[in-house]
Amino acid sequence: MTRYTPVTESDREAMLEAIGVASVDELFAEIPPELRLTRPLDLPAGLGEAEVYEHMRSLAARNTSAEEVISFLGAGMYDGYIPAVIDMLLGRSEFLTPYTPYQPEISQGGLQVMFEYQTAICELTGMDVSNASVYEGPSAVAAAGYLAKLTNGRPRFLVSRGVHPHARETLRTYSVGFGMSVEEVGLRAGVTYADAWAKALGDDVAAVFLAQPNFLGAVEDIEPLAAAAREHGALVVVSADPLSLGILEPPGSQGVDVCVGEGQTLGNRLDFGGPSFGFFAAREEHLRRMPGRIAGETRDVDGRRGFVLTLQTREQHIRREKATSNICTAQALNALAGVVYLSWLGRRGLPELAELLARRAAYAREALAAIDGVRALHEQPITREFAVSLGLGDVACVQRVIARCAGDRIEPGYALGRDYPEYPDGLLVAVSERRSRADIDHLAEVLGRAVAAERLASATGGKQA
Amino acid sequence: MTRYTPVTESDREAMLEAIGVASVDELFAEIPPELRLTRPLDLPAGLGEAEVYEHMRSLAARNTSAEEVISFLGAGMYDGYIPAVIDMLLGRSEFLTPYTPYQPEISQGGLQVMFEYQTAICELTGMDVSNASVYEGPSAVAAAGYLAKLTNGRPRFLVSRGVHPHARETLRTYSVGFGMSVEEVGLRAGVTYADAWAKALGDDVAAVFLAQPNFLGAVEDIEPLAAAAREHGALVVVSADPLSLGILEPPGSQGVDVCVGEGQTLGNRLDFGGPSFGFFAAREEHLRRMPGRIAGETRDVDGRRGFVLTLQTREQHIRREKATSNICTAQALNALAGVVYLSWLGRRGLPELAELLARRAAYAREALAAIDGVRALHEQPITREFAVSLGLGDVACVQRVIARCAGDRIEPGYALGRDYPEYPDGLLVAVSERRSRADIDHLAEVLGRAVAAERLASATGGKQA
Amino acid sequence: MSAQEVRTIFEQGRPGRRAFEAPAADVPERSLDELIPPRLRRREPARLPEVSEPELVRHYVRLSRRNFDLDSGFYPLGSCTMKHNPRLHERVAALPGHARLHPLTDASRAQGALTVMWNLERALSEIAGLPHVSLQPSAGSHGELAGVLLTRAFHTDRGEQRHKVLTPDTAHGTNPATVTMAGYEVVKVGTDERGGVDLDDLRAKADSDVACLMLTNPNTLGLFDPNISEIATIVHDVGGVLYYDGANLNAVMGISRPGDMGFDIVHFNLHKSFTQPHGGGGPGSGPIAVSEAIEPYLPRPVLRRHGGAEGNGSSVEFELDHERPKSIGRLRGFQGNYGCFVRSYAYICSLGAAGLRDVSEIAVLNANYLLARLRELGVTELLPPAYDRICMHEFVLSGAPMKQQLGIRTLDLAKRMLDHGYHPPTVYFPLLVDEALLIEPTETETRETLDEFAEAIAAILSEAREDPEIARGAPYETPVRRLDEAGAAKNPVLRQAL
Amino acid sequence: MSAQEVRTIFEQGRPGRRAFEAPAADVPERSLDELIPPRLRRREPARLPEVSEPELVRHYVRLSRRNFDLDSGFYPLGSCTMKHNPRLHERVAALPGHARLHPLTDASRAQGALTVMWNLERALSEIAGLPHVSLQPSAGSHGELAGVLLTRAFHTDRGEQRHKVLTPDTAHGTNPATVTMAGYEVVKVGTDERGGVDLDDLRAKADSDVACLMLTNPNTLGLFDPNISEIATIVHDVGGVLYYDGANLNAVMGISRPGDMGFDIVHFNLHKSFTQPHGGGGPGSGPIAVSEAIEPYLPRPVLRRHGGAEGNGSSVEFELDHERPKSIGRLRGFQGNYGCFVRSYAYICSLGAAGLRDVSEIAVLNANYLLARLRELGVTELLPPAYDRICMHEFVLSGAPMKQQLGIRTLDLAKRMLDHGYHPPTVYFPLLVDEALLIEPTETETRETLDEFAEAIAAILSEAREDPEIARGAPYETPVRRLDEAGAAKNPVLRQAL
Ligand SMILES: Cc1ncc(COP(=O)(O)O)c(C=O)c1O
Ligand SMILES: Cc1ncc(COP(=O)(O)O)c(C=O)c1O
Repeated sequence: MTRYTPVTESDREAMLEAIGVASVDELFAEIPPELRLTRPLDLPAGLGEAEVYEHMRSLAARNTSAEEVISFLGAGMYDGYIPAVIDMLLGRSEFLTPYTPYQPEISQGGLQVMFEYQTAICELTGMDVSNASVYEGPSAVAAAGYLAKLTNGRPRFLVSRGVHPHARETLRTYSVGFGMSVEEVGLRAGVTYADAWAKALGDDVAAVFLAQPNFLGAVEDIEPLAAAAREHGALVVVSADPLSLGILEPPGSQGVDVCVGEGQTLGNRLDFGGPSFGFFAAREEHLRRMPGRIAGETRDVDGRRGFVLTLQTREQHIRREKATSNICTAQALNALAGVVYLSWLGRRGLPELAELLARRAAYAREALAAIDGVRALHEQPITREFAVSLGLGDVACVQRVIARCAGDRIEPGYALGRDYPEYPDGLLVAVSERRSRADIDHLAEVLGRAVAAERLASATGGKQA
Repeated sequence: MTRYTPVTESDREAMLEAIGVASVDELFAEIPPELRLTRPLDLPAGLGEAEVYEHMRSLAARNTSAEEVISFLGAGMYDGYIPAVIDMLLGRSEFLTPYTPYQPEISQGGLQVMFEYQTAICELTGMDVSNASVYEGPSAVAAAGYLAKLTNGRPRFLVSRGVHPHARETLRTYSVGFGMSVEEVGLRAGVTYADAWAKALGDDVAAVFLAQPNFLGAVEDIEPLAAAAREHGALVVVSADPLSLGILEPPGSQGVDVCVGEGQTLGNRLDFGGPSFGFFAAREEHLRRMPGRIAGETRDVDGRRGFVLTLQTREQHIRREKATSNICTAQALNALAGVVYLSWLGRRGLPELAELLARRAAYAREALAAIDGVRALHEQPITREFAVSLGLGDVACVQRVIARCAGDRIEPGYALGRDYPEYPDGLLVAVSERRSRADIDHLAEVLGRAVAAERLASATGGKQA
Repeated sequence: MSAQEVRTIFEQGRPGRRAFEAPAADVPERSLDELIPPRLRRREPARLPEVSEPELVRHYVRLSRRNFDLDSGFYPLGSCTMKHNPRLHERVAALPGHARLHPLTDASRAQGALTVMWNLERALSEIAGLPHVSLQPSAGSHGELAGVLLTRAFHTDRGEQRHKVLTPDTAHGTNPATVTMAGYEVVKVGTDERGGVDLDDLRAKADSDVACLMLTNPNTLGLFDPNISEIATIVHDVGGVLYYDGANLNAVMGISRPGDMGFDIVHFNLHKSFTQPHGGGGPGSGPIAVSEAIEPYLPRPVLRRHGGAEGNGSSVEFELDHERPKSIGRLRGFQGNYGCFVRSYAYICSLGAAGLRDVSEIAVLNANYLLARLRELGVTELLPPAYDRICMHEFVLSGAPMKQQLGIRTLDLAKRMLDHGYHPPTVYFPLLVDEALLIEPTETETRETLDEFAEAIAAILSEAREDPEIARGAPYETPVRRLDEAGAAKNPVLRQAL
Repeated sequence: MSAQEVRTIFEQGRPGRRAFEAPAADVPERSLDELIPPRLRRREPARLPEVSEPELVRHYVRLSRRNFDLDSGFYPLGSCTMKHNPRLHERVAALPGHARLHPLTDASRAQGALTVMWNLERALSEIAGLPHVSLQPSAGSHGELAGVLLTRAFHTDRGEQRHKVLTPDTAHGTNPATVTMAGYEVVKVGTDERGGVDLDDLRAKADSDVACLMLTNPNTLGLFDPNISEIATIVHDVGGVLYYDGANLNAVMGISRPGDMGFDIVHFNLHKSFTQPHGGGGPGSGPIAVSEAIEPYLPRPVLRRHGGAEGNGSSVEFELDHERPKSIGRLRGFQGNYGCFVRSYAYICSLGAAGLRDVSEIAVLNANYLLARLRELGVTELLPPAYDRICMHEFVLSGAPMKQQLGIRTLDLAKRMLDHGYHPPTVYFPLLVDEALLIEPTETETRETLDEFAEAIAAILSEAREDPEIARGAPYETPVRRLDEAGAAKNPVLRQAL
C-alpha cells in the first residue's frame, strides 16, 4: 500500500476471497513465469511527499530560470507574464483531471472552452475553422503537411528557411513517413527570397510553408508569396506567432489555406519547452481533413444549448487507418490557458500588447545595433524579436559571448548559427512585456562589454572570461 | 475603470441616468464639502499585474525564508511540510471566497468542514467541545481568560512562565480590559515550579494557565498542577501544541477546563506570523460561554443530513453587549487547512510524526549539548523543541552567534533572553520533520564554530565576525 | 451544487490507510519511554481519519462543491464587501519569501517583509487621514478591541477613569460586544429620521464619563452621516475619543477620510475593502490607524524606519520596536496576519490613488443603480428603502410591507433567491429596520448582473403574489433545504461520535 | 453540477472592459507606421472578449462546475487509466526553476532539468526492460508515430523496403491511423477465442513485407497474451519489429517488462500510468524506450551524460546531443513535454520500485474484484465478460444480452450512470465486442467505491427491467441532457458568430 493506493492488507484479503483466488500472484498467472520479473525494479526506494518536494526543489535550484535572470531568449517560446487567473483555473480539478469529453452531458465545461477557443483562434488568424488544439507548433506544421498531402496528393513540400528550424525538421521527419520530399527556399534581406520561391514552385508542390514573423523576427509579406503558390495549386500553410497577429494582417486575409502555430506565448509556461499547444486553423474547405478534436454547438433533448465533439468521422477512433490524423490526446488544458489568456488580454489589450512589443523590439534593435561591431542582421519590420550580427568569427564566439552575459545574469538571446550556418555570428533577441526599457539598456551594456571582451580574446587568441 | 471594476464610461452614464443624477459627485452630496478630499490620495500610481508581481517578487527576494536556509526557528511557529493537497483545496474558490456560512443551504461544504474540524480538535485535545476557530494561539489564551471571568467572576489569573511570552502579554492586554490582575509563576528545572504554583493559588483565582509543552520545550506534568488549581475552584486553561498532542496525554484527561492553542503547525504556512488559527476546546459545561462560531449537525425539511451554525445566542450578532466574545470573522480557511492536515496525517501518522520529532529533538539536544560550553537548559522530556544555554554572557552574544550562523545559512533558533532575562544565554531550538539528522549534525557543527568564535571575540573584547 | 448525501471524513477510509508517509527515522533508535515517561504520554491515538490521498482529495473537493462562492455568483451580502478577490494576490502571497518566512527571523533577513508592512502602513495612514498605524489586529472586531483598549490607556494615562462607551443603535454587534469585553458599559445612541446619529440623544448622553463613541460612517444603513463634524465636536468636547468602525470604508476611499471627519482611531477590514479573501469566515485582518495623541499606546511591537532616507547603505532599514512603555501591549502573537498584508498591499499597488477612488465611486454608483432598478421594477413598493436618500455603497430595504401584503418574510425572499443562484443580502440587520435586507453589490459587479438580480427579485415577488407558499418553502434547488436550526441548538451535535 | 444556462465568454462583457492593463510605454514613442508598414498590419482587431477580471474568473469557474472530474467521482474509463493525480506534482512542476526555464537555456544552466530527464529516462528504461529512451513524443499516438518511423529507418538502413504493419483487430484507433500516416499499409490480425492474437492468422500474415507488429499487452480486452514470446518469434523471424503500445502498462509495472517479452520499441503514456493529469484531453507525453538495434535512429536531440561518475567536478554533466546522423529527426520542437516529465519523475520518486509494483498489483486486484462483485450481483448475466478469464487492470463486458433482454443499449446504461454520479466506462470499444463496456477502475480507488459502483449498475439494470424508458431517456440530473450529435455534425457550428 502507498499513499495513493487505498487497499489495506485486510481489503486485499477480502478482495482476493471475493475473486476466489488465494493470492495476488494468481491474478498474474497468465504471464508465463519466464516473463515475470523475479527481482524488484532497479529504482530507488519510494519517498515521502516532503522528501520528494525537497528533491525536486533542489533540482529546480540547479536551473537558471527567467525568474532569476533577465532573459531575451525567444526563438519560439517567450517569457511573457502569465496572469494568475490561469494558474487558478488550470489548477481546478474540474479542468485538470478529466479526460477528453466523451460524455458531453457531464463535460459541458471543457466542451464550451473548446468552442470558445476555436472562436478566438478563428478571430486571431482570420481563418474559417479551428480545431481544439494539436501538440505544439512544429508538429502542427507537419500536420498541415499531412492535410495537404491528403488534399492533393502531390509529392513536394516547399518551405521557407524563415520557418522555425524545429518545424522544418519535424516536417521532414513526418514527410519521410508520408513519402514527400521537402525543399527549402532561402532568405534574402531577412525574408523569404521571392525569386527563389517563384522558381521552386511548380504544379507538383503539395504545399508551401511560411512563418509569420519568420525565425529572424522579420515580418513576411505573405500575400504575394501565397498568391504565387496558389497559382500552382499548392496549399499555403503559414505558421504564425499568435501574439504578433495582434498587430499583423491575419493570414486568413492573405490567401492562406492553413494557419498553424505555437501557442505557448498565449498564457502557457516555458516549462523547458512543453507542454504548450499548437493551434490549427483552416479555410472551411479543409474542414473534413483537419486533425484532432473539434467542438460544435448543438441542443439537448430539452432544447438547451450545449456542446459536443463533432465531425468525429475524421478521427482515429472512428476511422482508424482512414483517419485524417492519428492524434488522440492533445493539449486541452494548454488551449484553455490560451483562450483565457486571449480573453484576459481582450480586444483592446491584444493590440496594445503587440504594439508595446513592437516598440520595445525596435528600440532594442537600435540599442544593440549601436554597439561597436554589432549590426542588425536585417532591416525588415519586426514584432517582438530580431536578429543582430555580432561581428565575430563563428557560433562558438557567440556562445562564449552568451556565457559572458550569463555571468552578469543576462540571457542575451539565441545563437542563430546553431541552426543557420549562413548567419554564423547571428544572435536572435526577443523582448517581452516583462523586459522594460531599463532591462534593454542593461542588455545593451552587458552585451557590449561581452562582445568587446570576446573580440579582444579572439584577437589575442586567448579565452579569458 | 480598473481591471477589477467592470463599469465602462458608457455604463456609468447609463447608470447615472437610471439613478437620476448628473454625475458621480452628486452621489456623494451628503458628504460636507469640507470633508471631501480635494486631492488624490498620496499613493503611487496603479500598476499592471505583471509589474505588481515583479514588485512583490523582488520584496520576497529580500527575505531569507526557510526555503533557502536550514532553520531551527520555532518558538510558536514551525517550518513543517505542508502537503500539496492543502494548497489546492485552499485555492478553490468555493473555500477561499465565501464568507461565514450564514445561509446554510448553500454553505454545506464550509459547515461540514467546521464540524469535522471540531471533531478532530476534540479528539486531539480530549475535550468535549470545540469551536470552529479563533484568531490564533495567544489571543485564544486571552479568550479563555474571558470565559473564566464570565464563569466565576473572580479577579486573578495565574500564569505559568512556561506559557508563550506572547500569550502572557496578550492575556495581560485583554485583562486590563476586563479588569483582571495577572500573576506569573516561575519555572524550575524547566517546568512550572509546583511549590510556587501552590502558594500563588487561592480562592480568588479565576483561572490558571499552563502550556504543554512549555515555551522551553519541556513537557509539563499537568495533572497535579491542574488538580491544585481545581481544588481552589479555578478554571484550568492549557495552551497546547497540537502536534505534540500526538504523543502526549490529552489535556481532556488531565483535569483541564479549556484547551487552546496555536494551529499553525497543523498545515498552515509560516507567513511571517499569520494568518493561522487558534483552537478553543472545552469541557461541555463551558459550552454556552465559548467564543466564536460553532457548527452543529441537523436535518433539513426533507430529512437530509446537514450542518448549521448553532448556539448563536452566545454571539455578538445576536447578543451584542451580552455576547461571550466579540469575535466575528475568525480563521475558517486556516482551520480547514488544520483538519485537512490532521486527516492527511491520520490516526497512525500523527503519532508517527510526533515520535519522529521527539526522537530528532532528543538527538539534537544531545548533539548541541556536546558542544564545548553549551549545555541543556533543562533535562525535562521534550517533544519538538528544547532550550540550551550557550555559556555566553548575555542575549547580545546569543544574537551575534545567530548572526554568525546565518552567514552559514543556518537559523539556529531563538534567543530566549529576549523574553526571559533569567535565561540570558538561552537558545530555543526546534526541529521539524524537514530537518534531517544531517541537518542537525550540520547545525551542531556550525553552532559550535559560532559559539567558539563568539567566546573568543568576547574574550578579546573584539567583535570579529 | 452537488446534492449527493455526503459522509464526513470520519465516516470514510479504513484502518491502515494513509496519505502521509513519515520520513525515514534517521536518528538512533531509542525507546520512547526513555524520552518521555509513559505517564505523560497518550495511551490511545486520537481517532483521526485513516484515508489515502485520493480519498482525502475527493472528499474535500466534493465538499467544496456544496458551497456557494463569490466566483460562482453574485454575493451582495451587506456590510461584508464581497468584492472580487484578485488571483494575483494568492500568487504573490505564496512566494516562499513571504509564505515560508518565520516570524522571528531577524529584521536584517526580513527587510522585504518589513517593507511590505511599512508601505501598507503608510498607505492605510494616507487613506484614513491619520498618522500612525498598527497592523496587528486579526480582524475588525480585534481592531475594535484594540481601539477601546487604546481609549482606556489614553484616559488612564491622563489619570481619568471613564465607564461608558456610546454606540448607535445601528451599530454592528461587534461594537457593543467589544465594549463589554473591554470593561466598559454600552450606552446606546438613537438614530434620527434621516438615518444618522440623533444629535439630541447624543448630546444628552455625552458626558465626562464617556470614554468613546464608536461609529461607522457611512453607517450600517449605508448612509453617510453629514453631521459627523458636529458629532465629533460633541464627543471631543466631553473629552471622549472617536472610534471609526471601518467596515464601510469601501464607500469613501480617496473621497473622504475618517481622520478628517474627526476620528481618532480607525480600523480597517482588509478582508472587506482590501480584498483579503473571506475564506468562509476568515482569515481577516483589522489594522488600526490612530492620531498622534493615541500613538504612544499602540500595540507593540511597532515598526520603525531607520536612517531617514532610503538607500542609506544600512541593510536594516526597518525594525520592530518592542520598547514601548505606554503600549497597551500585544493583542496576539507575532506581527499580525502578514499573509493578508501581502494581498492588500498588492491590491493597493495595483489600484493606486486613482483606482482606489474609482473603487468607492463605482461601489456607490452600483448601489444606487441597483436601488434605482429595484424602484423601476416596483420592488420598492413591497420592499421600500428604510431611508429614502441617495445611499452610499449599500442600502437597506424593509420587507415589512412585503410581509404584510404577500405573507412572505424577508427570510423567505432570501431563501428563494438561493434557487435563482444568488447569495442573499444580509437579512435582519441592522436591527433598527423591520424585516431588513441590507444590500451591498460592491464595485466589482457588472451592470448586467445588477439588472438580472433586480429582475430576479421582481420575479420572486410576482411569483409570491401568485403563490406565497413557493417562497415559504424555498429553497428547492440547493444541496439541502431549510435546516432545523432550532433542533440543532436544542440538542447540539457538535462533533462526530466515534 | 451547475445546470444554469451559460453564455460564452464572447456573449459577455462590454466594449472597453478589460482584465489586462499594459505596462507603461517606456520606450520612445514612434509612429507605428514607421515600424511596420500599414499594408502588413491588421486593420480590425480580433473581436476578442472585453471583460474585467471578475467577469473572466466567474465565467470560467462556472464553466468548470459543468465538468465532471476525477476529484469528484469514480472515472473507470477503460484504456485511459484515470488514476488519482497527486497534487504534489502540480506543486513541484510550478517551481520557477522548472516552469520558467527557457527550453534553449544552455545546458550548463539547466543541469537540474537535464537531471530530471536523465533520471526519468533511466527509470522508464528499467520499467520497459529496454536500454534507450527518448522523451520527445507528445502523447501516445506521437510515440506510435515515432515508433513506426523508427521501424522504417531501421529497415531502410538495412536496405529494406517493407510495406505492411500488422495490428490486431483489438487495436486502439491510433495504431492503424499511425500506420497510415507513416506510409505503411495496415494488415489486421485476428483475435483467438481466448482474446489473444490468433497465431495462425499471424503466421499467415507475417512475411518479409511486414515492417512491424503493433501490440498492446495486456491488450485492449484487458487480457494478457500468454503467447507473447511466440508472437515475438514469429515477427522477428520475418525480420519485423515488435512495437508495444504502452497504454496498458499500468497492469504490469515491475511485474513483467515489454523488453523481456521481446518488444523492440515501447511507448509510455505518462498521462496514464504516470499520473500526468489528463487536462480534459491533454497535455500528455509519450516517451519511447527502444532496443540497441533501434537506438541509432532515435529522435534528436538525445540526452548524453558526460564524464562517467557523478560529481566529477564538471558543471555540465548532461548535454543534449544533436549530432545524430541516423536519427529520424525531430518530432516536435525542443525537448518534449518537460512539465510532464517533472510530474512523472516525482511520481516514480514517491513510489519507488515497491510502490510501482504495488500500483500494478492493486490495479489488477481492483479490476478483478469489481468483476467478481458484478458477477455476485448478477450483472454479468446481462453483461457477460467478453472473455471469461482472470483479467488484468481492466475488463470488457458485452451489453448484447442486456440489449436483447431489457431493450437498453450500452449507451443507455452509460447515460444512466451519469445520474448516479459516475463517469461511465469506455463504451463501444474495443470494436470486436458487441455493445462493449471497457471498465478500468485503477489502483487508486477504494473497495467501497467499487462496491457502490457495482451496486449502482445492478440498480440500473433492475430499474430497466421495470421500465427501460428511464435508461433510454437518461441522463436527467446533468447540466444538459442527451445532445443532438447528429445535428451538430450535419450543420456544424464550430465557432461563435460575432
Ligand atoms: C459594520 C461592521 N463592523 C464590524 C465588523 C466586524 O468585523 P470582523 O468580522 O472583521 O471582526 C463587521 C463585520 O461584518 C461589520 O460589518
Ligand atoms: C490502447 C491505446 N493506445 C494508444 C492510445 C493513444 O494515446 P494518446 O491519447 O496518448 O495519443 C490510447 C489512448 O487512449 C489507448 O488507449
